Amino acid sequence: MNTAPAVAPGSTDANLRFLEEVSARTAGVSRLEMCIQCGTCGGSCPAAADMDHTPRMLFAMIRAGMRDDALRSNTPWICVSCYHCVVRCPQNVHIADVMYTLKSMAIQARLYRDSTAPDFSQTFVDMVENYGRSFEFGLATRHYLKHFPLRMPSAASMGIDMLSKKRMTIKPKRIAGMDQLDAILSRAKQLELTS
Amino acid sequence: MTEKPKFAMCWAASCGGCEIAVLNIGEKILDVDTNFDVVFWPVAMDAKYKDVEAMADGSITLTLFNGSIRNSENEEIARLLRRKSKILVAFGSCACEGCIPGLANLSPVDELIDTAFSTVSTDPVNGNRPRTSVTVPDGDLHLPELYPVVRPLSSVVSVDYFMPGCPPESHQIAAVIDLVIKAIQGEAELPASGATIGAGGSTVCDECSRTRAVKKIKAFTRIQELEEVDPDLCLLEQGIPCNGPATRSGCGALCPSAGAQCIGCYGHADGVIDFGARLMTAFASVIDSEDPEEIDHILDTLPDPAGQFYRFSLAGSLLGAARSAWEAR
Amino acid sequence: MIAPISGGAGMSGNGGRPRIGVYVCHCGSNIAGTVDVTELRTWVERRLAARGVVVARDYKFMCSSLGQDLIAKDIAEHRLDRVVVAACSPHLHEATFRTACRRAGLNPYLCELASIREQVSWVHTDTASATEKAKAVVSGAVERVARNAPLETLRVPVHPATLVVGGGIAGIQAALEIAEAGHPVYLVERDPSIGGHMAQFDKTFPTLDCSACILTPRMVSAGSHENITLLTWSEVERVDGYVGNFTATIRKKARYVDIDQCTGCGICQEKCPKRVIDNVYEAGLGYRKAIYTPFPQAVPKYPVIDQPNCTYFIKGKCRACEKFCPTGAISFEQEDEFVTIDVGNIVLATGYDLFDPRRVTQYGYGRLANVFSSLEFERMTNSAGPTNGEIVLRDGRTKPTSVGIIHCVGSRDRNYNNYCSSICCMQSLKFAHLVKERTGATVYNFYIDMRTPAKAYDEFYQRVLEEGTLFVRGKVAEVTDAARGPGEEGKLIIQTEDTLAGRQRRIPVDMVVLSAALEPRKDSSEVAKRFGISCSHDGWFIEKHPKLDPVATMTEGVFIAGCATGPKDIPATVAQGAAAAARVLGYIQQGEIEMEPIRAQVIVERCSGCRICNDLCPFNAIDFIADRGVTEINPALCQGCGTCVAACPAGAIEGTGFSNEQVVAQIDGLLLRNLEPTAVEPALV
Amino acid sequence: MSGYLLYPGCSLEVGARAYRDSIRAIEGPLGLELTEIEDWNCCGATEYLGINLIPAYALIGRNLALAAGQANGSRTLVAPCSACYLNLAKADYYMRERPILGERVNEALAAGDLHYDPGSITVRHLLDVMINDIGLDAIEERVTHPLVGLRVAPYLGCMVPRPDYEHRWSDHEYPNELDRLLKVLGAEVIDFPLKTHCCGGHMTQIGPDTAYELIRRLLHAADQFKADVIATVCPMCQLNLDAYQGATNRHFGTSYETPIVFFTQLVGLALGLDAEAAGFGREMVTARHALDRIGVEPPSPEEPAETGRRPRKDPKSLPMPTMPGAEGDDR
Amino acid sequence: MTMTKEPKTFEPVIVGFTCNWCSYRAADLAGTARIKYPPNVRLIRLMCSGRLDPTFVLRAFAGGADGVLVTGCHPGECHYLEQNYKTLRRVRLLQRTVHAFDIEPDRLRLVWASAAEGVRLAREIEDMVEAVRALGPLDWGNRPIRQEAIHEMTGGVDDAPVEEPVGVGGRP
Repeated sequence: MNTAPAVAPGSTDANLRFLEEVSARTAGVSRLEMCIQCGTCGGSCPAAADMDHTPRMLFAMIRAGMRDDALRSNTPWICVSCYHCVVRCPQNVHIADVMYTLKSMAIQARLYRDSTAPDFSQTFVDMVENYGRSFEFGLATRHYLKHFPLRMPSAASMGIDMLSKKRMTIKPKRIAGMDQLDAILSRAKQLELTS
Repeated sequence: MTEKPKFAMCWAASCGGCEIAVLNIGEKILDVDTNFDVVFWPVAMDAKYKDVEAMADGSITLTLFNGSIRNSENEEIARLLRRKSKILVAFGSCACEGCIPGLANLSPVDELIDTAFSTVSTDPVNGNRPRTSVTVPDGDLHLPELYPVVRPLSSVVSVDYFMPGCPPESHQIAAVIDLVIKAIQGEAELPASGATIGAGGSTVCDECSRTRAVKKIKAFTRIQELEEVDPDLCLLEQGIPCNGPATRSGCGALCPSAGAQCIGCYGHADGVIDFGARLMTAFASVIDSEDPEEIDHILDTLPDPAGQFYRFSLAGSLLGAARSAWEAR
Repeated sequence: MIAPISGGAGMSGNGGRPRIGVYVCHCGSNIAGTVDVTELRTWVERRLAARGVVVARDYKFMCSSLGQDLIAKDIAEHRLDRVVVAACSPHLHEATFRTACRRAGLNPYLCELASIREQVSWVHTDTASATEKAKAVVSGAVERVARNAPLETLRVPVHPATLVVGGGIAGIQAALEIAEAGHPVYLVERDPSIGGHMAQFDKTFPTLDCSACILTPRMVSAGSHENITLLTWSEVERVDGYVGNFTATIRKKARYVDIDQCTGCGICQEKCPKRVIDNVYEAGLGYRKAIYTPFPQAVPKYPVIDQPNCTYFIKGKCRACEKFCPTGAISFEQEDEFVTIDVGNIVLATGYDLFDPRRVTQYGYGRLANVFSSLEFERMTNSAGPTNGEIVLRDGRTKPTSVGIIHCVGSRDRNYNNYCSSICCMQSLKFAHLVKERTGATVYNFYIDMRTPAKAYDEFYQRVLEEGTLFVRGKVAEVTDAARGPGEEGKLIIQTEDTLAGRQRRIPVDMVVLSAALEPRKDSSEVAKRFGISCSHDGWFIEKHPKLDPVATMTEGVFIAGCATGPKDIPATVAQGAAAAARVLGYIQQGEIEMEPIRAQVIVERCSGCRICNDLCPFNAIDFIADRGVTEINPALCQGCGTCVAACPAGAIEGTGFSNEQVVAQIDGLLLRNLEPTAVEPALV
Repeated sequence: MSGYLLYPGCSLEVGARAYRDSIRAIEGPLGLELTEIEDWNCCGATEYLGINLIPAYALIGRNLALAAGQANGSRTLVAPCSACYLNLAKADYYMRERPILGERVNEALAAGDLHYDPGSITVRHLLDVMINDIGLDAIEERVTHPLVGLRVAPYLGCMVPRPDYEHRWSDHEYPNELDRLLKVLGAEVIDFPLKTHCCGGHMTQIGPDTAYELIRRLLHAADQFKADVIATVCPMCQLNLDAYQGATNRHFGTSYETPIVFFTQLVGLALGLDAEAAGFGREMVTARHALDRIGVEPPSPEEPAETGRRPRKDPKSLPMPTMPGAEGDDR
Repeated sequence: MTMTKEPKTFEPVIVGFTCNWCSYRAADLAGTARIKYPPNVRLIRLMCSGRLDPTFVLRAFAGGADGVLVTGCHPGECHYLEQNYKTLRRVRLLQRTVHAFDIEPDRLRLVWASAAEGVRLAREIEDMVEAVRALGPLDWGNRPIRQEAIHEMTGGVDDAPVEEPVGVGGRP
């Protein structure tokens, strides 16, 4: 984590710009600027052990305008969306949604380091955009083949077990209104959330 | 015998009710005749404007002027009579504050003309518009010009006394005439110029016999929509928008005692600048809610605030007329 | 008073106009730097002469003695009957200039301030526009002052007795100060004994002296003082009247003990068979009987019967206390009593409630046995408490080997209370010290920020550091008994981010103490309404001025002290008790109280008795006189807000100091309608 | 019959058929009428939000718009899947909290001739409906085969009680709704300390080691309390704890064997359905032993349910803080 | 600016009514904190927003104001306990009434500002000035208003000889 901040240190307004950008691109009112660095989020997080920065540190970095470091962090990808931090945060910061924002920004900026998570999300989204429904079988196989080839055997046996219990199907189900959904999504992709 | 003081009465934009009210004073009308020399009173006798023009300035002792100023003729005669009269009385609600004709001030004059001349109910003449002059074989004919807004008498000439009411109560008229006669004979003092005469100093509630308690209102209701109206209880407390609290006393609370809400024809009380303002604040005060949304719901039950608060006083109010009316020039 | 422009005090010459002097202050460069004061002055001369301005001056510092003399001189030389000073905010110097006018023989209320500093020069930059606005502001003030009426300040006598509500240390302090000065005090306390929260503590920080040892003497002298009437187990039901002349109705709850007979021997408490969890004094950590005095040093010493829990009242038999009482003091027939008292002033010292830590479910209070609230812990450490001062787990015997103390529980948290409870840091440090001292256990303090700003507080923090307490900077995320592995079995695990180490930690301990927030009393808003004062949105009583008048309220004669106004430590609380007493004594000394003559009054002949205004006054100053069918306003109750003035449909209520004429004229002045019609500058409209 | 709109969500189609089947099976007996939204699409789970905001919300928005358009007299949309429940509720809430988001989403929906007015649909979870609309008393009346002797760990996971935009749940950390329902079914409900902790979510896919640890914590705690079965309200939780229990055991060398079932399956059994009708048999970790237990004769009703905590009778012990309404506060 | 002969852009004139205890103090605070806001607003101090007589508002409009800003303590924080609720009701009713006179309700605003909210007040003023600027002039000022009103308004500019005021700058 020694990359220089995205902007010269001290140029406050530039630092703020990153904070503002993250806020603006977060659904709802992020309240990110209200963070008092108390650590409730980092303390609550069930997966904190595997994060390179606790959410709290991440927010400090965002304030400091350390754009690249923040977007390169694996924290948002490890967030399991359990919302413990969200309901406990004494400042009501929309932490989980900020994580989503950081993910999408990291993808745009191609700054994530491990592609497993982004790929999974992307694969999932592809399925949805193709069929309008998620498709576990396709998703699992495609994803595991690419990222956990070694775990394939155990995954496969589990998959077979699932299939036998009719908890997985090998052919996806497509919704009728696919064209409509297409139209909506492609229009949506042209839209930006501005404050 | 010495020359009697001269009396004049004239109507401008008004319904004529005031004239009837004067005649309603009964045999008191004879006192007018005995004590005054009636020089001008279009309703009662034949007289021409030029006769009045011929009189010396200030030669008319008492002029009762009713009606508001709606057109150029109204203004012309108002100025003429002002010049010729010692005491000019704005007689009745129209002259005092515009009255019902004043409600026209909520619409631009063109709309009024359209309504009058080009709706199905009327036969279109001359391209639907009355013109101020038209040439006929034997010369030009003239019509007075219609003004964009109705104005009370006092906005074109200075007025000595105001006598409110639509129309003024006959007993009040009688009293005023008595007073003037006494004053002429030096037996009484006339009130200070600009005063309101022939009315009380408080408001209608003062003369209203209905019982009143602390008011808390959740909704206003039109009287005709009520199952039954309590005959003894204050109408406002029953949710009926009664203008009594803000309306000058003098009528003897005629309407409330007849079971109808006061509509405010006697205008505002002494020291009040805008009648509607007093009613608004009064109604707002008795609304029983502190929640913006609920307040709005309650106010929705007053569908026509301007009509409610300014039925008689619109032309004489601070705003005088709607913006669209003012700008229609 | 309606002051027609030609009326007012001793007006002469100038064509029936008033004779107004206008004084433009430069305030050094504060005003002159932005407003062209010369242009302003000459404009006033030129354009406002017709409005009665006979003198206009500008001067460097109007508030200086020279500036004030200038006004005085003009009042004499130019026979001024009105003065306008265009300077700073009236809240700053209105008094100054009005006094100057009084000295010069002009009624002070004929002097107006036009704020061209706070509202013009300091908030605008462009000289041209600022100067134009200043002209309008002065013009408004000139029109207003022309209609000002000479007013006399109101005076009401002060009843020498004082009502103090709340028998905690703040109330005791206030009561003693006033009583010592030789004036009667009624001290009303809701509980059976005075003493309040302080009586529950063992040690007080940072000096660690014994709470009981310093409090008990005060309680005793309050209980025995000839000038103090103690009304415990009592509550104020209603309050009427106004500053100097309040009447309070007080409910004395039935004690079921005849205090004339009772000697406070305590036999009844020994004999009573009913054991009850004491949720008040023992904070739920200990037991008492159904007939009890909260604690041995209680003042007064008489017990009360806890009616809902008394076997006799429930089952209709028992009467053990009655049987054993040597003086026959028990009387089950007793009923609530009402007493009415007259007082001149009131001090509200109603204290605080402790935040209920159950609300922070992730800390497990109430679910996990060995999680304790701060008040429970105070009782536990108290040598007179349920464990005789021993620090043990909920089983009542095991000493903890490790204790976690959590700060800011329910404070600095928008999910509960947004504010800092200001005592928790010190309290928690005290706890840490006591645990170390008495058990030698490992102690962790979990904090967001350490706030130890008062005298000898930070030194105490240093001391606790030296004692080896481990400080972890992080707001604790959760306390759980769900062990993840052998190391955690049977422990309480405190999970938090150590924000300074930048990693999540799980720290197993035996005992957790929650430093709970201080909250307003549950009923604070009703109490506020009863005494006619206001509460902030979170429920603390609002001071008249948070800095300059911290113990007064907007209601004259009602004062507030201690935690009722916000979280406080003992020194601050005592100081406020004393301060409130000083304010009360000031009033009593004066014998009568001066009040701003800004009041509403009814012009009876115009009042129609419509009763529109009757429900508008929160101070009950408006009375309907049924037999005369008119409404009247009690000038002493009236606080001068003017709501009824604005509401009267007949225009029959006038507001002295802020009459319709004054305000309307000021509006016209601001809009420059007062200039000769020809002179109305077109750009304006 | 009280009618609701139903958003089943993708998992109920396949992965969580047990959930769907049991819901459909108890629907009638409980007097519920769940009308499925026609041609609903995936809610995006926790994935789409991290890719592209507006499309993610538009995706959810389509479902809300369809629901609003589908008039069956009900404006209440029931979602049995936690992620779906949260996404639908969240979209509806944020479209209100941040109007600009609402505008954007509707701009997108317009491309499909759809529109959604935030607030016009009420999104609720099945459990909430069962507790607050049907009511525990009504359910109790219908219990024919009480689950006496079955020790159940009530497990809600994260996304039902949190963030809880509309404050529908008794608590974010320790909600008592599921406990109260299961008690009514006659089961022994353990005070499960991790009842709202995380099952690992999508980490089983993208960071299995992280996920295994979270799964282990839950299984460990359930084991500590000797739970016969964990009752869940969420397909994802069920899948992770059930399908990855083996992997977790392999990863840590543990040997947990706790069946993971949907709470509706237990309701089914209590209402007298046979195991298959209640959707049993699809779980990876068999529930046979658990089922056997209910087969046996029930103990006398007086005997209080053993909650797995040591009773404190010691006279020297200090009283616990009284928990208002902790005991039997059935609304 | 408001009174220069040919204004470049339209500069609205707004009359503001403030409560002595909070909003007026907020204005003072804005001053002491040197927070800048447009000079279009001219403030009048009342003891309480409850003193606001609808007449004042109508008079301001009739007298040439393009907008009227009414400010008071936040609900529940009124120094006279609850009077600001009465203001709320009056203003709501006024907005409806003036609408019938073609005055846009947004020309009459009610804003809560505590004594601590200098910045907030300044921003509210800024916001309203812009809103009213966008609405354009109201232009009631030079419309004939009834004689006695004008008489009362100007206190009757009489023909009595005007005493030439003494004007001295600097030191006396």
